[in-house]
Order: sequence, then C-alpha cells, then structure tokens
Amino acid sequence: METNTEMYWTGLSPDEARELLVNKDKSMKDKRMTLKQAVAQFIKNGDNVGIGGFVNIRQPIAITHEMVRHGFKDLTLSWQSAGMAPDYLAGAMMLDPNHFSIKRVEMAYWAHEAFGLSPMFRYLAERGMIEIEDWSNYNMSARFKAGAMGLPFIPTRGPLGSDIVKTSRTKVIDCPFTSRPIALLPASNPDVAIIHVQAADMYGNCIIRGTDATCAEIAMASAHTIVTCEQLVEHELVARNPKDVKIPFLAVDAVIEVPFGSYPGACRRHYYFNGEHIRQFHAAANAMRKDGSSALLQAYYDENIFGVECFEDYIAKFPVKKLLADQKAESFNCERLA
Amino acid sequence: METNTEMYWTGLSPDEARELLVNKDKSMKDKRMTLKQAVAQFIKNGDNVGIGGFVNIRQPIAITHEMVRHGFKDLTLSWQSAGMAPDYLAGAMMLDPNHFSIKRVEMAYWAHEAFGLSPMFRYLAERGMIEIEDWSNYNMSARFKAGAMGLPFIPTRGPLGSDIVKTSRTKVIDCPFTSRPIALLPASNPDVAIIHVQAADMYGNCIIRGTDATCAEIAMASAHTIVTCEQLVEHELVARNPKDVKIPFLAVDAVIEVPFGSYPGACRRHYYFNGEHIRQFHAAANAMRKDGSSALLQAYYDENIFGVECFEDYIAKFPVKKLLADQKAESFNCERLA
Amino acid sequence: MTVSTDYTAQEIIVVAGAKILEDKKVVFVGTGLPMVASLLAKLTHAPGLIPVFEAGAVGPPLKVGLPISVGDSKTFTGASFVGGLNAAFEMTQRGFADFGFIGGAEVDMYGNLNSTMMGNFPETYQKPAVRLPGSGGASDMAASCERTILIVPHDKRRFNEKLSYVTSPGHLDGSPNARFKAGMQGKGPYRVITTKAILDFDKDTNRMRILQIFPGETVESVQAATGFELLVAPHVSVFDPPTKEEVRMIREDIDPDQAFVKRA
Amino acid sequence: MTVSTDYTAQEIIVVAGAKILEDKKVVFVGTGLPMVASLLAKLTHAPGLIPVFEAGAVGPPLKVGLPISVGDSKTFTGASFVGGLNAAFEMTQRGFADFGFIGGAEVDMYGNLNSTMMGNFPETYQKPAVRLPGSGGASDMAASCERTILIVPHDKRRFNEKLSYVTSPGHLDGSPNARFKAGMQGKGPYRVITTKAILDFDKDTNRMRILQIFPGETVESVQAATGFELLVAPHVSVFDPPTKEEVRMIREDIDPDQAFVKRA
Repeated sequence: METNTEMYWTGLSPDEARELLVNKDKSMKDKRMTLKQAVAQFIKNGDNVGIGGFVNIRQPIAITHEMVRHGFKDLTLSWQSAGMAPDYLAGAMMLDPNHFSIKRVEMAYWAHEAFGLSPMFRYLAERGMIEIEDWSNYNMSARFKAGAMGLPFIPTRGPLGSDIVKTSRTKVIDCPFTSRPIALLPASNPDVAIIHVQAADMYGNCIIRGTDATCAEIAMASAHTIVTCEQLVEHELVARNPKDVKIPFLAVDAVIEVPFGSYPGACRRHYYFNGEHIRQFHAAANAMRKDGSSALLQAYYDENIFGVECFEDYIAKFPVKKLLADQKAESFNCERLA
Repeated sequence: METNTEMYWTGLSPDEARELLVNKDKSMKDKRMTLKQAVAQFIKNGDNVGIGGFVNIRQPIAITHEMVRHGFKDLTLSWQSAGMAPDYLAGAMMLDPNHFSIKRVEMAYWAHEAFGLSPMFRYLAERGMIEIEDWSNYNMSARFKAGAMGLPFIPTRGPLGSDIVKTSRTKVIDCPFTSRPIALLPASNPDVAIIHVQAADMYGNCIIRGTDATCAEIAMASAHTIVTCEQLVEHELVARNPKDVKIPFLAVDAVIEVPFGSYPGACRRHYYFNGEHIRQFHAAANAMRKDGSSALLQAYYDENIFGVECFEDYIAKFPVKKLLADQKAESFNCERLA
Repeated sequence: MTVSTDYTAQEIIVVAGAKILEDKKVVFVGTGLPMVASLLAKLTHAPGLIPVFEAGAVGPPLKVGLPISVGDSKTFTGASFVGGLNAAFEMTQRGFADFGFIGGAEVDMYGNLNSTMMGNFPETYQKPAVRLPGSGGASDMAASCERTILIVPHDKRRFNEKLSYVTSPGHLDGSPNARFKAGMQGKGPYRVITTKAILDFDKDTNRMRILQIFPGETVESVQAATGFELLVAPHVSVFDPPTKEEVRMIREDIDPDQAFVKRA
Repeated sequence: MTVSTDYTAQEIIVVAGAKILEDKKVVFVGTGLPMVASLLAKLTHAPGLIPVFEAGAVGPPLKVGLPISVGDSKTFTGASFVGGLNAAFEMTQRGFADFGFIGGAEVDMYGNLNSTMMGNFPETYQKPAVRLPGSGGASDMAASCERTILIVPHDKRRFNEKLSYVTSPGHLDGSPNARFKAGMQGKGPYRVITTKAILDFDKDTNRMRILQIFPGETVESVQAATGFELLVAPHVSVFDPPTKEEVRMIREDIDPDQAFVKRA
C-alpha cells in the first residue's frame, strides 16, 4: 500500500503533541464527569483514538458503547491487540457508516483468541472499507511508548524481515553503532486515549491489576485521556502506595466510575469473560458478513446500545446469576479477601 | 577527548550481551551465597560494573566494601548519579592503585548533593588518573534501558546542544521522520550489575521501595547481577503481589541478605542518611586531595574495610543508638506498621 | 505408558509441542495450542519451565487453570513479574526467551509465516480475499526469540512456495546468516509441528526437512500434503503416539472446556 | 507583610525562585535551593504546585519535610506516581514539566550553563583544573523542560563570555530558533536568579537582560559583577525583599537544619 510507505503523521505529530501538552491545564483537579460528557467533550470526528487493554482484557467497552451512541466520522483507531472494543465500533459502521465510520486502523491483531476471528474486521477489510496499517504487538506498544517519551521514533527489531516493513511507515536504517539493520518506528500520539482500569481517584491516578497492557503509554502519548474504572477511590488510599499507580493524574482528563466497564470481556479482580455474549454478538455480525443481512446485528445494537441510555442499563440486562458467576470465576483466578 | 568520540563498546557489545544471556542458565534456582563468593565469582579485572541506586540512596555500599577487600584492576564504572559507592572504590585506588584501580567512568554525576562534592572524584580526575565519559542522568538511564531492551542504541533529546555530544559516543542524526536533529546513545551492557534492594526472594525477584532509580534497567542490561537486600523473604510472599517485583529472577545471579547494605546512605523504609559518617569519610579523602597525605584515609579503610571480615562487622562498629536513630528518622518519612 | 488409540490431531500437536520444550528454559507462549503444550510440559517432564506471556506475566505457576488468552488473569496469579507488553517484548528482544511458539495460516520452506492476509500482495493488501487477524506478537517473537517452534496444520494450501504476506520471518530466503544480516536476533525456526509430522531445518540450506512423522503417515504422505519440496532427515522416525495419560491430562486436567483442543 | 532586615543571599534567591513559580504548574525540581523554593511556593501562593523529582516522585505533598536529595525518601511519601529516572525524564521529554530549576558553576549571556569542569576545553577535559560533579539531570531538564529557571551566584568568574564546557544548553548562540533547530524542546531559559538580581532574556537576541535588581544593588553593580554585557529591561524595578514571615518559614519550617540555606 503506497500511502503507508510515505511518511505522514496520523493523530498528532510529535511537535503538535508536545505543544498541546505544554498548553494544557495539568493541575490536580476533580475530573469526574459522566461518560456522555467525556465522549462529547474529548472525541471529535477524524480523531486518532488509542484503545487500551489487550484483546478482550480490560478493554474500554463502556466507552465504545457511548461512542457508538454519540456517532463519529472518519476515526483512526490505534491499538496493539484488541477484540470487542473495535468490534463494537466496526459493527456500528457496518450498520450505518453515516452515523459511525472508521477511516483507518493501525494495529497488530484484531480477533479474539479462543473466541475466534472478528467478523467485523473481515467485513470491513475484505470490502476495502478501511485503510489498514499492520504492525506487531511490540511495534504498536513501542510506537505508543515513543509517543509517551516525546520522541519521534523508537528503534525495534520487531518488523525486520517481514512484510510489515513494506506495508507500514517503518524505516530501516543501518545502525550507526553496529552497522546492522535496525527498524525505526514512528511514534504514535493519538488525539484521545480510551482506557479502562480497576481503580482510580478523582484526579485520574490509575491503579491497574494484571497486565498493564500498553495503557500507560497510550495515555501518556495522547492529547487527552478518558478513563473508566471499576472503582473510584479516595486519593489518600491511592497515595498510600504510589507505586501501584500506573497512569498519573497528569495524563488523564476524565474519570468515570463504570462497574463492569470491560464486560463482556474480562477485568482482573472483578470478572472473567462472558464468552456466550461475545459469541452471540459475533454470530449477529457474521450473518451480515456472509450474506449482507443486517437484521440480527441491528437488533443487537438496538437492544444493547441504541435502546439504552447508558452502559449501566446494558449491564442491567444480564441475568444477575450470570454476572455473579463471572465475578465468581474471576475470584478463582485471583483469590483475595474482600 | 578523541577516544570517546570514536565508537567502541565498553563492557559488552549488544551482540555479545545477547549471546551471553542466551547461553546462561536462567532457571528459577536458589541463588543465595555469601557476598565474598558473589564478588569473587561474578566480578573480574577489566569489567564494566553498573552501579545501582541514585546518589546516596539505595547504593550497593556493602558490595563496594567487599570489592575493595577483594581488589580489582582496571574497572570501568557506569551509573547515572552516585555518591558513596564510587567513593569507596575510588578511595581504595587513591590509597593503592596496585590493589584497586578504576580505568574509566561513564556517568552523569559524582557528588553528594547536600553533602557536597566528592573529593575522590576531584583527586582522580584532576590528576588525569581515570578516563571520563560525561553523560546526563537521562542519558545514562536511557543507555542502560537500551541495553535492557536488546537494542544497540536509544534516541533522546538529552545531550543535544551540549558539549556532552562532543565528549561522548553520542551520534546526532537528522530524524528520518521529522528531519530535526535527534541524539542516538549507544546502549550500555555492563559485565556485572551491583544492586541493593529492600527485599528479594532466594531466586532473585526484587522488590524496590521509593525510587526504582535505574536498577531494573542495569540488571536487565548486564551479563550478571549481584543483589543485596535488606530482607530476604519467601517467594510466596513476593508472588502474592508480582507487580511489586521490579527486577525478575531471570536477571539475577546472586542474592545476599545484608541489612544496612546501603549505609551510611539511605534506604527507604529502613534508614535515613548518616550524614556525619559521610562527612567523616570525605574529610579523610579531602585531606589527601589537598596535600597528598593518605594517613586519615588509610586509617578509615583499615578501620572500616580492611580491618573487618564482612560488612556486618562494619555496621557493628556504629553505636546502636545511632543506628536506631537513623531507622527512626526514616520511619518518620515513611510511616508504617511493623 | 499405554499408548492412546483415540487421540486427535490437535492432541498429538500438543504432545509434540510439550516434548520439544526443555525443562528450566524460558518459553514465550503464544495463544492457543502453545498454552496447552506449555502446561502439559510443566505438568510432565519440565516442571521448571518458565512461561512468559506477551501481555506481561513472567514465570507463573499456572495453577489456576488454562488461560484462554495470553493476557488472561490466569497468567498473572503467582507470577514472578508482571508488566505490560513493552516489558515482555523488551525482555524477549534482550534474549530472555529460549523458545517461542508461533503459528500462522501459511508457511514456506524457510519457516516464514503468514497470519495477515490471503490474496495478491501488495495489490490487494487493502482489500484482501481473506483478512486474517494480523501478527499479534508473532512477528516480534520470530525476530527475537532464540528458537521458534512453529505450529501449522498440514495442508497443501498452507505449505506454500510463496506466501501471500510474510508476517513472522523465519530463515528468510535461506541464505547463510540471512537473519543476522537482516538485523534480527536468535537462530530462528527450530521445529515445525504439523498435523502429520515434526520437521526441522537443514543446517546448510535452512530448508524445511522431515524429522519425524506421526503414526499413520509416511514421508510420501507428508510430502504430498506440502506445496513445496521437503528435505528428508537421514533417519526419519515415527513420533511416539500420545499416551493414554497424556490424552487424559489434556482432556481432563488442562483443557476440559475444549477452549483450544477440540474433541470433534 | 513586614520586610525582613537580616535575610541572606540564599534566602532572597529562595524567595525569588518561589515567586517565579506559578500555582497549578508542574515544576521539575533540581537539588538544593530549588527544593527549598518549591516548598516555599507550595506553602504560600502555589499550594497546587506539582513537584516532579528526577529520581521518580511525581506530585508529592512534601509534608514530611525538606528532602536533602532529589531521590530522598521524603519525595515519595504521598506522591501520586513513583517510577525511576527513565520514567521522570520521559515525562519531561514528553512535555509534562512546565518549569525546571537548574544551576551551574558558570553561565553565559544566552543562559548556557556549565556544571562539568573548569579548564581548557577540549584539551584538558580528561585532566581539568577543577572537576565539577557533572550534569546530573540538568542537561536533560535544559533540553526538555518547557521553561527553565537558572540559579547562579552572581560573580564575575561565573558569568562568562565563553564557558569551559556547556553542560546544560540555554539559548545556544542566541540565533532565532536555535533550540528548535538543534532538536531540543521547550522555550529554554526563562529567568536567571542570582545573588544580585533577577534576569530574563531579550525576545529578539536571546541575550540576558536585567529585569529586577535586589535591594542594595544597582544596574551598574550588577553589570560590574558580570563578565559580559547585560541588556537592561525598559523598567528595571527593585525586587521586594523577603518578608519576615518568608524568612521565618525558610529558617524554621522548611530548612531548620540548614541543609541548603546556610545562615552564615
């Protein structure tokens, strides 16, 4: 793909990202708001949106639901490996590209491991409806890291020898110290990061359990960051163990307490996957991928996203016993006293 | 200095560092031994030694005492900011370069903040007895990080515009993405890392409190790592909160429990600085710097290092009340239930 | 050990994968069958195996069951170290991973793998016939693990002379030192485990070579299912079929829910 | 506010440093007087000031007393974020530090600083007349903080046309956009606080300029203690002397042990 091999910045250039941060109010202030407010205030058409989590773990699902309700045009989505979060956005585009559209994805993996391929990705890609820039997991993580470090690029071995070099903005140089080839990857500085974490205080200091994924890097790289959390806690509790904080308040713009905010994906300490619901959603999308029939997918969105006011209403549709079972399943992974 | 501007690797080249690690036994085994064994087994003449901690915080003082007792020739020492650890090594060289000698230092800062300059550094540098390569704190931290990442270099802004570019192996290139200059720093892969931490298990999983400094990066970059710890704890206790582990066992070769191992420097949760003792040591070295009289410095080493079998004997020379007072001072910084 | 008589193709892959892993080594575990194989190795001959998962877990005992994702909560409990993706891949790039398990939809004779797209490259890259998930961490593991173990179902459409897309580089064009010259690290593809055989790579040509065949297969049947010419090791042996106990462990202890090892 | 009559040179530096800091901004705090100034600012007009220390503490309340090192345990207690040096400098390089406080043994008219060596450069770099501690984090702060505040005791030997060594770059040669062209970030030196005056930099030439003089000084006395020609702002005012309360706070509340602010 010719455009990917020419250099240009999607999202912000390193100098733009710097300038925005310099001029931003970085004070320690109360950042609580509703998810509706946060999505309306910090995301705009054409933005590059950095998506946190990893595959279906700690993905910002509640935020993507709200984005779908709001509607956005021509987004670029950036992540390393993701499942349900881009699925929800892509499914909305399948149903009505005038309400929601993705222009481009920069990523390593869009599928579901044990839960299979993404029918949404196949639908959009195989019809040529989105630009794709393939990277690897480390490539994308390192690109966010470069953005978080205020650097224009970062060296990696990762894409060497692969066609990723040919279909991306990677530049391969001879290392000036060893003379061996090394890849330079352009930084990623998204316009906005969407992140779900286990706990945060009202200033945006975030505690992450289990994998940090690339959430801190995405938040630090982005011009703005929206954080949802399972638990909103007192700052004093957080400050007692500042080394548990993975994203400092300086990098966060909005904090919203959303229990089950990564559901039907998993969130360490809180709940394990709801595989049934993931499969049900995919079945609806797969029907449309195969024969173009949107009825099932439309019904899914009408029922779960367009037909509700907020994510809490979506969660309330699940049987209590199922929610408790998924919490119980996680408590087996991660036994602890309440 | 002409030699610093030509490229060569001190310590290990990135490819040598890789090869050594690949062929190393990385299994989870009991790595407890005496400090004497560890220093004899893992440090050799001519090595590049990476020093952990920051200025006089959590420096590997016990390890440097043992190194002085053992005697080493032609060491290269690498760190970002350090105080007492290189002072102890340099003081030994002032007294007898045939017993202990430093060939080269690669560092950002060698002094003591509130406790003043290092008379040892002035003595050796102003007599032209050691090669110096000046860097900044971030430069050195990033060089260790590049080594820890298996990369030959890392880009930074840090030395741009300064004479560090002229007196170091920095290479400035035009960024292939922005066309603006950017500095590339060669990785540092020391032969051996010497690190003190608050707690470790017998496999070498290390818990660090307060600043992580650059300890994880130095350990991951080095061919071998010697760790001393205030507290040796059960693996099960460590594994209960694996996110507290800052250096994984894979990067560690020797674990030795040495209470007060950073004394007379400070160690978060354990003890605050013993400024009196730092000043007493410096006064002895300063006398020699000013007029060449080694008597005071020799007496200090005979009393505290050569005249004792091990670091515990050195600590035992301090009045109990002073040790308790320095523990008490730290408990004020860092109140917690025992 | 009694030999199993009703093992499946996935089960023999898992057993072969487990046996290739050496005790006390570090294995960078990809999603799917490699997780099952690593757990089986750890429960049998390699209790000291150190699993690393790309989402950040290093050295977990895996005592709370089979993870269904490499970022699964089950990978973190009791681990020695937990960071994020950068930390895991930086360690790998540094040389901490002795083995890496990778898979793909297509493989060529030098062990290069495709998990990105099927179609004409580069023409249809942006509108492929079949869009696959993408590299995930495979390209990085391929570039930086010391040795890689490839898992590919054996099928003529998957063993191709030319790949649609090289996602995870193997021995590249097979020329001497090709990986080193390209800036990569590690020795590259070490074994290929398929539904029919275990293959390695010829030292001189870096071409894929039949090392062991699975029960019921012949050198000819393996070659017949391959879209390029395979080399053949001097003494091709038949891989021991899984034992009843190994199959029981996979079905009952490791993957009772058939998350990855399907019975049908 | 009653004016103090017995303040010392270091005390007026601290008060001036504190006043330059703005509330709710992020200040990257170097060792020594900047720590005292930041604490004074936080206790007076800038309670929302966010201190960052290069050893890794971000946003500590500093309620357990004055740190005597930028890696001191006192910087970590109650902080919002604690990493290591890479984390702190990466944040700075990204643009999180509004102000950085740096010092040196020598400064030139463009705010470049030396804290490395005194002697002939490059000839005696490896055997300097006086070896100073080295950059520490100063060079990084100079390259990447948005604005830097310089603290240098005012003395002809320290304010030089040409430095022995440029450790921490300021406005370089003063030419337009010199910093940007050199690859650095931020606007560079903003104020210089000396024992005699507060100086800024002329917008066009980037040359050091007298902005305010300390009580007892004149434009001439400041120039006389300077080894290069200073520019003079249109309306040079006299900086208000510290108040009794400010001096009391420094002596009793902030630095009772005279760790950095010596009374003699």
